[in-house]
Amino acid sequence: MSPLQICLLLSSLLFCIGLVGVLSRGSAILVLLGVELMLNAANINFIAFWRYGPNPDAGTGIVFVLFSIAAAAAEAAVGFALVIAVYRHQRNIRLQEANRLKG
Amino acid sequence: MTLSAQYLWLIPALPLAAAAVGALVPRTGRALAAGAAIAALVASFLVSCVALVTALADPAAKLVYNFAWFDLGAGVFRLGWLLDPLTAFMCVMVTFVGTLIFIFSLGYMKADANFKQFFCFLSLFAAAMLGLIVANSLLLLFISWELVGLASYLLIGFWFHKPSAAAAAKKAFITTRIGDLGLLLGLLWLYDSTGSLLFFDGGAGVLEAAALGSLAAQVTVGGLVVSTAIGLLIFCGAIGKSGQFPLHVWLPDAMEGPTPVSALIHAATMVAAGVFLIARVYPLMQADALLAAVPVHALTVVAFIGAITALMGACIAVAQNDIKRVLAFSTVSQLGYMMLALGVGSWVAAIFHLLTHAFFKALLFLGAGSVIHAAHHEQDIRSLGGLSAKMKVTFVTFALGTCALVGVPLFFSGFWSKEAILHAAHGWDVSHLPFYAAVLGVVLTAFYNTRLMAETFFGKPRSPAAEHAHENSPVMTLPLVVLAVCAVVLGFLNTPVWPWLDTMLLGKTEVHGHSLMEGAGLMGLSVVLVALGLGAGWALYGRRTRVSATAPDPLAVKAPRLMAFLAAKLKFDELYDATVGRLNSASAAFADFLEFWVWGGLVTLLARLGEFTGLVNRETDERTLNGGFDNVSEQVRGPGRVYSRAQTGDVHGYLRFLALGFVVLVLLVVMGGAK
Amino acid sequence: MKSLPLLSLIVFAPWAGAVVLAFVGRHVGANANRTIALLSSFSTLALAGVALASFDPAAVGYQFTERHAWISALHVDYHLGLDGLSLLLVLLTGIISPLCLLASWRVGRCPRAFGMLFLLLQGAALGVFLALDFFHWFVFWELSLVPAFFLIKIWGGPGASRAAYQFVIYTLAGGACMLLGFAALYVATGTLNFTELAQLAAAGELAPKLATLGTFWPQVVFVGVLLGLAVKVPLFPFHTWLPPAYAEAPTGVSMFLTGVMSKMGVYGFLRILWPLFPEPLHAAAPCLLWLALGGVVLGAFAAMKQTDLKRMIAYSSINHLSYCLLALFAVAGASKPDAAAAALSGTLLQMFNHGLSAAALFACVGIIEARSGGPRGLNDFGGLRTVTPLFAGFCGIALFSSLGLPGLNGFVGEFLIFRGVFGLAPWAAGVACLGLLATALFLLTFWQRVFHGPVAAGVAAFRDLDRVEFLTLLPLVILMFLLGVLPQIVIALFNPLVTAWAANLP
Amino acid sequence: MIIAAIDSYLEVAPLAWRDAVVQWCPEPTQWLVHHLITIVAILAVFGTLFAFTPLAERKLLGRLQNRLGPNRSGLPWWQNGPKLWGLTQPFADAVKALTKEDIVPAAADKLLHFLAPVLIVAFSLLTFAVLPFGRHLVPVGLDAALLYFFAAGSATELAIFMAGWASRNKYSLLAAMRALAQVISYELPLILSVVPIVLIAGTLSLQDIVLAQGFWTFGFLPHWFVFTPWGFAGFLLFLVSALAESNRSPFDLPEAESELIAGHLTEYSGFKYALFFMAEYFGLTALSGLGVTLFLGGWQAPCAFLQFIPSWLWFMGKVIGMLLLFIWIRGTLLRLRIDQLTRLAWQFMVPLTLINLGNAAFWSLTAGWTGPLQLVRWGVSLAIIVIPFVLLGRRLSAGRHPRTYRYAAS
Amino acid sequence: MTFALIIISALILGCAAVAMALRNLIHSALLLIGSWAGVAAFYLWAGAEFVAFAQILIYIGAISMVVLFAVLLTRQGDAPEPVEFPSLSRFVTGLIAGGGVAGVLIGAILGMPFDVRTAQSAPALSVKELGAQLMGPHAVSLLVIGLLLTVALLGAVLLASDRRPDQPEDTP
Repeated sequence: MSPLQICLLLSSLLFCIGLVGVLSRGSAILVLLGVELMLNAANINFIAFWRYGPNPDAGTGIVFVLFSIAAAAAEAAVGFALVIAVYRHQRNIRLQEANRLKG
Repeated sequence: MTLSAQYLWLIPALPLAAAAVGALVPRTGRALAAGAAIAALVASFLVSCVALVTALADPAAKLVYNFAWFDLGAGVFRLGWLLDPLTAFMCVMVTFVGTLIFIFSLGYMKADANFKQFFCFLSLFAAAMLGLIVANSLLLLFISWELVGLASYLLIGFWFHKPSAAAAAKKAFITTRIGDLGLLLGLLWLYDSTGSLLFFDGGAGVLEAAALGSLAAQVTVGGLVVSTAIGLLIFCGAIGKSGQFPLHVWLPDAMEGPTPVSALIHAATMVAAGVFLIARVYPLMQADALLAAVPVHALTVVAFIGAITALMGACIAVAQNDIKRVLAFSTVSQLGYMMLALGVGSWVAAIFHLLTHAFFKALLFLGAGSVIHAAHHEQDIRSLGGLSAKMKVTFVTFALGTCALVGVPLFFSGFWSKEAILHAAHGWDVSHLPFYAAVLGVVLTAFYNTRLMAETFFGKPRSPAAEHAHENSPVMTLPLVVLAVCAVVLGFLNTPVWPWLDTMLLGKTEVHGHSLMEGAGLMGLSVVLVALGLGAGWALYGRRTRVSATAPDPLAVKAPRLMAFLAAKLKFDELYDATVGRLNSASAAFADFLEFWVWGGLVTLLARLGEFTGLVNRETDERTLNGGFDNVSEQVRGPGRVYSRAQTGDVHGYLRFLALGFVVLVLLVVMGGAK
Repeated sequence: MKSLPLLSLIVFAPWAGAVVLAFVGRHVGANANRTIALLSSFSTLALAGVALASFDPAAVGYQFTERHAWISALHVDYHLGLDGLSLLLVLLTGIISPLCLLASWRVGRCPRAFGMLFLLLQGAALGVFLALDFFHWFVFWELSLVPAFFLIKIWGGPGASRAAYQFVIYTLAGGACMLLGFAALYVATGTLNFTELAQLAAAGELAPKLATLGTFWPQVVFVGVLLGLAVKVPLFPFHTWLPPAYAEAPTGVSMFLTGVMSKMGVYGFLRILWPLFPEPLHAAAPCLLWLALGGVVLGAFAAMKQTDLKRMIAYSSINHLSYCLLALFAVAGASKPDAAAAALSGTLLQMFNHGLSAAALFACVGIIEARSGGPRGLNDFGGLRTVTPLFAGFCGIALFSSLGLPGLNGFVGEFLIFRGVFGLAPWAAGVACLGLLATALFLLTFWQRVFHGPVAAGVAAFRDLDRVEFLTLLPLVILMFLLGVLPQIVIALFNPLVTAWAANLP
Repeated sequence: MIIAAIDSYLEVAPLAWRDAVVQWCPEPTQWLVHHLITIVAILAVFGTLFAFTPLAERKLLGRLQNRLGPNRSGLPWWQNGPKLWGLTQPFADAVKALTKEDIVPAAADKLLHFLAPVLIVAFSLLTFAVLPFGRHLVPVGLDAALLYFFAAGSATELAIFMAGWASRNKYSLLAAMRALAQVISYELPLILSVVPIVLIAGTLSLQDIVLAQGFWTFGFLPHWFVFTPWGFAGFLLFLVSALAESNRSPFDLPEAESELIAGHLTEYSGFKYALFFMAEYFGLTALSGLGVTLFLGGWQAPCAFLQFIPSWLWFMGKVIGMLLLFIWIRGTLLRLRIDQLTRLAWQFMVPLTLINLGNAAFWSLTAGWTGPLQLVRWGVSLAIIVIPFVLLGRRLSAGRHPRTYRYAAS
Repeated sequence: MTFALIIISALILGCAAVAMALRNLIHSALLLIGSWAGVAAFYLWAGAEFVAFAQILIYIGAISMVVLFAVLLTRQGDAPEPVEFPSLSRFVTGLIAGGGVAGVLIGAILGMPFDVRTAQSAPALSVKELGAQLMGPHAVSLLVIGLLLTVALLGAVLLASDRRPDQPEDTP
C-alpha cells in the first residue's frame, strides 16, 4: 500500500466520520463540525495529491488548500452565527425542530 | 496751438469721466458731481476751441485718426476720429451751450433729490453727443447716437415717479429707435457694399470718391440706386432723432423732462444730430444727384420731408398752450427748415441755421425754464401773464430770443440763417412747393411767437403762481444773458456780405462776399412776411391781452374746429395708436396665441396621445395577458402543493437522501463502467 | 513628466466638489456647504484661467487634447480638446456658475443637495463643451438633464413639477432623435469622433457612406441631429418647454439654464451639425432661416404679451438665441467669407454676451421675487427705482445690455450678426430688425412698469441690494461694460478659428 | 586579532558546546540529544529569566509606588545573613508554590482542569523555537517562522478556555470568555502590525528579517525598522497589542482581582497556578523577543563598532529592556474597562494598522527615491500615519467624558 | 515515514470519531480541535509547513474559538440530549449512509491503480514561491476569497446580532 493510498484512505474515513456526524447528530453545532471535518478530509486529499502527484512543483494543491481553509473559516463564521440565530429563535439548537419552512 | 486728431477723444472723454464720477459718488455728493460735470465740459470746450483753431488753419483738410477696435476675420474692425470745420464748429457749439445749460441747471435743479444723478446723465449726454460729432466711423456715430438716445431717455424720464414722464421717455426711445433701425440697416448695407464704415480713410472711406462711385453705379430693387437707398435708410435715423414727420410725435412729449434737458437735448443739440448726420454723410446723399434716370433722389425726399415738417410744426405750435410745447413744435418746425436746406442742396445753410438755432432755442427754453421755475412749475401760458415787469432779465433775453427765432431783420442771427435757407429753397430747380411751405412757415412762426410772448409776459398775472413770480438767481439768469448776446451776434458770422462760416465749412480759404442787394427781393419778402405774422399776432393777442386763464382763445373763437385739430397735434398720436399700436398688440397677441395654443397645443396633444397609448397598453396587459398568466400560475400551483409535502424541513432527511443519492450514483457509474 | 490633464480637471473638479459635499457636507453647517459649493464651482474659472494663460489663439486646432482608449469594442475614445469656441464657453460657465450659486445663497432648503446637484450640472455642461467624441459628449449632454430636472422640480416654483417633466421629456426626445442619428452615423462610418467625422464630411464621403444604409438616410440622420440640437437651443417652434422651465426654476438655476445650458445647443450646432452636414444644412438653410426669424420676431412679440417677468425674460432668451441661429443658418446657406466671418464672430460673441445679460436679468427678477415673496408679475410693482436705486441701476444696465445698447456688451455681437446676416440674406436682416424693436419695447415696458411711476403698495418696504446680491450682480455688470468697450478681449480668443471656418466654407 | 578571534568564538560558543556534547552520544540518538540540549538551554535561560522578572517587577513597582519591594529573603540556611537585596525571593516563591496544596473543585472537569496549565505553558514555550537569539543561534530555521510564532501563540487561547470551563465556576468561565474576547480582538492588530515588516523585508523568516536590518548609515545609525515612520508606528501598535495579548496591565482585565477574583485562575492554586503565571511571563518574553526581532534589529548591534559584543547578548539585552518597559507601563497606566478595550481594538488599532500597512506599501514603492525626494518620502510617510492617528484618536474620545459615579461622589 | 503517517492518521480519526460520538459538546469540540491539530501534523508530515501553520492559526486559533463560543452561548442547561427513538433511528440511518459512502470510497481507492511517483523527499515550495503563486496566477481568486471573508464577517455579525438597527449603541 503506497503512502498515497493511506492518505486517501485517511481522508475518506475522515470524510465518512464527518458525514456520519452530520447525518446522525441533532445538534446544529455538531453538524457544522462534521462539515468542517469533511472539508478537512478534502484538504488532506489536496495535499496528498500535491505531495505524490505528477506536478509537485505547481503548488496548486497548497494554494487550493489555503483557499479552502479561508472558505472554511467563512463557513464557520456564518454557520455559527446561524446557529446563534436559530438558538435565539427556538431556545435550542436541535436541527429537527428547525423546520419552519416545511412544505 | 493745434490739436492732433489723435487726441480728439479728449472732447467726449472728459464729460464721460464726469459721468462716471457722477455715477459712482454717493447721492450726497452733489457738489462733486455738478462740479465735475461743469469742469469737464469747460475743459472740453477749451479743447474744442483748440480743435476749431486747428481745423480753421486748413479748412479743406480732413484730419483723421483711425484705430483698430477688434479683430474681424482676417482684418480688423476700425473706428476713428475726424476733425474738420463741421466737427469743430459743432463741438464748440455743444460744449458752449452745454456749459451754460449746466450752469443754469445748478439753479433749476437745486431742490431735486436726484441732483447728482441729473448731472451724471447730463454729462453722459454731452459725452455721447460729442462722440457723435467727432466720430469718423458711421458705427461710432451710431453708437454715440444710441447713447444720446439713452441719455435722452434717462433725462426725459428723470422724474420717473410721474407716469407721464416714464411713458414719454419710453415713447421717445421707441420712436427714435424705429428710425435708428433704418439707420442700422443703412449702415449694414453700406458696410456690406463698401467693406468699411470709416468716413475718411485715405481714399478708402465711404465718403470718398471710390466708394461713392461704386455705390452710385449699383442699382437695387425698384431701380433705386444703392446710394439712394442707403441714404434714405440713414435719413430714417435722422427723421427719428430730429423729430421729422412722421416720427415727430415723441418730441412734444419729451417736454416731460426738466427744462434744461429740453433746452440742451430737445432744442439745441440732440435733435440737431439728425441734421448733423445728413450733413456729415452729405457726399453719400449727393452721390445720386447727377444721375438722371432714377426714380427719386435721396435729397428730394429730404427736402419734402423737411418742408412738410416745417409747416406742420409751425401750424401745431399755433394752437398749443403749454409754453414748452409751443417751443417744442417750434423746434420741430425749425428742424424742418434745416432738413429743407439739406434737401435743396445747401448743407452749409442747414448747419448755419443749426448753430444759430441752438443758441436762440436754448435761450428760449432756458427762458421758459426760468419762467416755470419762478411760477412754481406753472407751464400753461393762459395762466401766466404779466411777467415782463416781474422778471426783467428773463423778459428781455426771451424777447431777444424770440426776435432771433422769428427772424427780425438784420440784427438777429435767426434772420440771416433763415434767409440763407429761403434763398437756397428758392433756388432749387426740382420743385417750388417746399419754398412755399417755408414761406408760409415764416409767417406762422412770427405769429405763434408773438402769441407766446403776449400771453406769457404781457397783461396781468392770471394765476397765483404768476402773481408771486419773481426773478431768479444770477446762476440762472447769467446763462440767459450770455445766450442772448450770442443769439444776436452769431448771425454776423455768415452774412451774405461776409460768408465766413460758409467758406470755412466748404473748405475754402478766401471769403468771397457779395452785396446785400443780390438777394434783396427775397429778403424784402421775408421781412414783409415776418411783419405780417407779428402784426397778426399783435392784433389777436397783444392788443387786447387775455383777462383770465379760462377765457377762450381768440383764434379758437373764430375757427374752433381747426384750432381743436391743431391743438390735438393733427391727431398723430391717435392715428398711430389706431394703426401701429394696434398692429403691435395684435402681433403680440398672435405670437402668444401661437405659443399657447398652436405650439403648446401640439405638445399637449402629443402628450395626451402618449397617455392614451399607455392606457390602452395597460388595459391590454391587465385584461388579456395577466388573465392568461394567472390561469397558468394556478395550474402550476396544484402540483406544487403535492411536491411541497416532500419538504419535511428535516435537514437530516435531506442529507440522508443526498448521501444515498451519491452512493447510488457512484454505483450506477461503476456498474455502467463495468458493463 | 506628463502634462497635467487640464481639461479633465476642468470637467471633473465640480464633480469632485459634489463628492466632497456629499461626504463632508453632512457634518458642517449650511453656510459651509454653500461655501464649499461656491469654491468648487469657482474651480472652473480658475482652471480656465490656467488654460487661457497657455492657450494659443492663433492655433486653429484643438489644444490640451487628451485621448485615451475607453471602450475599445466601439472604438470609443475618451477624447477632450479645447479650441477658441470651447474656451469661450468654459469661461462663460466659469463666470456664470459661481454667480448662480451666489444668487442661490439664500436657498434655505437643503443647500447641500442643491450645491451637489448644481455642481453635477456644471460638470456635465463643461463636459459637453470639451468632449470631442460623440459617445461621452452625449453622456454629458444627457447627464446635464438629471440634475437640472431635480433642481427645477425640488427648488422650483408652484408649477415646477410640470415644467421639469416637460423640460426633461422634451429634451430627452430630442436627444433620442440625435442618438439615433449618431447610431446610423456609427454604423456607416465606424467612428464617433467629431474630428474624424468632420474630416469625412469635408472630403464629401459622409453622405455617400450614409447613403449605403438607404437612400434617405443622409437626410434622416441630419434631421435627427438637427432635432436634438434644435430642442436644446431652442429653435422656434421647439421652444415650448423653455418658458415654463425657466420661469419655474429657482433663480440660480434659471441663470444657469439660460446662461450656460442654452449655449450647449448652439455649441452643438457649431461643433456637430455644421461641420458634419454641410450640404444638408446648406439645402435646409432657407427653411431654417425662417424658423430662426420666427424665433427672433415671434419670441419678442410673445414676450411682450407676458405678464410674468420670468417668462418675459425667458422669451427674450429665445429671441436672443435665435439671433445666433439666424447667423448660423445664414452662413450655412450662403458663402461670402467676410460676411460669414462677421456672422460667426457675432454668434460666438452673442453666446457669451447673452450668457451674461440673461443671467443678470434672471438674477434681478430673482431678487425682485425674493423681495415680494412670490409675485413677479409685470403689474405687481412700480416705483422700485425710488425705493431701491442701486438695484434699479444694476437691473437697468442688464436690461439695456439685453436690448443691445451700444457701449454695453450686447451691441457688438448683435451688430456683427446683423452685419453678417445682411451680407448673406439681406431680407432676413430686415425682418429681424422687427425683433430688435420689439425687444426694446418689452424690455422698456418691464423697466417702466416695475421701476418707474409712483411707488406701489407693498413695494415701499423693499430693501436695496444686500452684499451677496451685490456681489452676484457686480461681476456681470463690470463685464458688460468691459466687453461693450473692449470686445477684442473675447474676440481675440476665437477670431482665428472663426476666420478659418469662414475661409473653408463650401 | 585576538579580540576578533575571541569575538568570533563567543559568537558561536553555545553551538560549539552543544556540538561537543552531541558528539559524545551514540549515533541514533544524536538528533534527539541535539534537540534536547537546545530545549534545555532555552528552558534554562528563559526559566531563569522568568524567575527574576517578577522580582524585578515587584521591585520596580515598589520603587514606582514609593516603597521598597521584596528585599527580605536571604539565604535559607543562614539566619541573619546577608539579604542579597531580596534576590533569592524567586526561589522562595517556587518552593512555596510547589509545596502548596493542589485544590481541584469537585465539579470540575478533572482532565481539562489538569491539561489547561500544562498546555498553556507548552504552547507559550513553543514560540521560543523560532526566535533568532543570535547570529548563529536559531533553534528551528523555519521558512514561515513568523506564521509559526502566531500559530503557536494562538493555541494558548485554547488553554485559557479549558481553564475557565473546566473549573465549573461561572466567574472563571466569564473571565475566560473575556480573556478570549480580548486576546482574539488584539490578535488582529498584532498580526496586522507586523505585516508591514513582512512587506518590506519580503520574507516570513525571522532570521532574514533580522538580517534585513543589519546595516548602518555612517556606521552608527542602524537600519532598524523602528527608525522609519511606519516602523515606529508599527512598533507602538505592536507594543500595545502585545500588552493586551499577554494580559498585561493596563489590559489585565481577564485576571482583574477586584472584579473577577483572578478570573480563570480562581480555581487554581499551587503549582498549577504557578504554571499559569509562568506561561504569562513566557508569553511576554516571547513577544518581547519577537518585537526585538522585528523592530529593534534583533541581535544586531546598534552601532557598527559595537559588533564585538556577541549578538546573543545584544538580543538578551534588548529583551530585558523590553520587559522593563512593560513593567514601567504596568506601573504607570490605569486599567481599561472592557468596552474601552474592545473599542480601542476595533475602532483604533485595526484601522491604524491597516493604514500603516498602506504606509509600508508606500515606503516600499518609493524605495528608489533619493536626495531631496527622500525628505518627501519621510514627510509623506509621516503624514500618512500621523493624520489618521490624530483623527482616529479624536473620534475615539469624542463625546466620551470621564465617567461620574453618582454614589461615590458625595 | 509511513509509521508516522499511521500514527497521525490514528490521532485524527480517533479524535474525530470520538468527538462525533460524545454527548458533551465541549468535549466534542476539544477533541475535534485535536483532530484538526492532527491534520496540521499531517500537513507538516507532507512537507506543507505553511499550510500547517495556517491550519493551526485558523482552525485552532479562530474556528475553535467560534465553536466554543457558540457552544457556550447556546447551552440549555446541563441536561444532555435525551436518547429517544428518533435520534437512534437517525443514528442508524446516518451510519448506514456513511458506511455506504465509505464503502464506495474505500472500494474505489483500493481498486484504483494509482500511477504514483512516490517521492521520498517532499517537494520544496518556499513561502516566497507560494506568495508569488498567490499574487500571480491566483491573484483573482485571492481577491475573491478576501471579498468572501469580508462578506462572511459582515453577514455573521448581522446574523448574530439581535439588536435592531435603529437602537442606539449602548454606551456605558
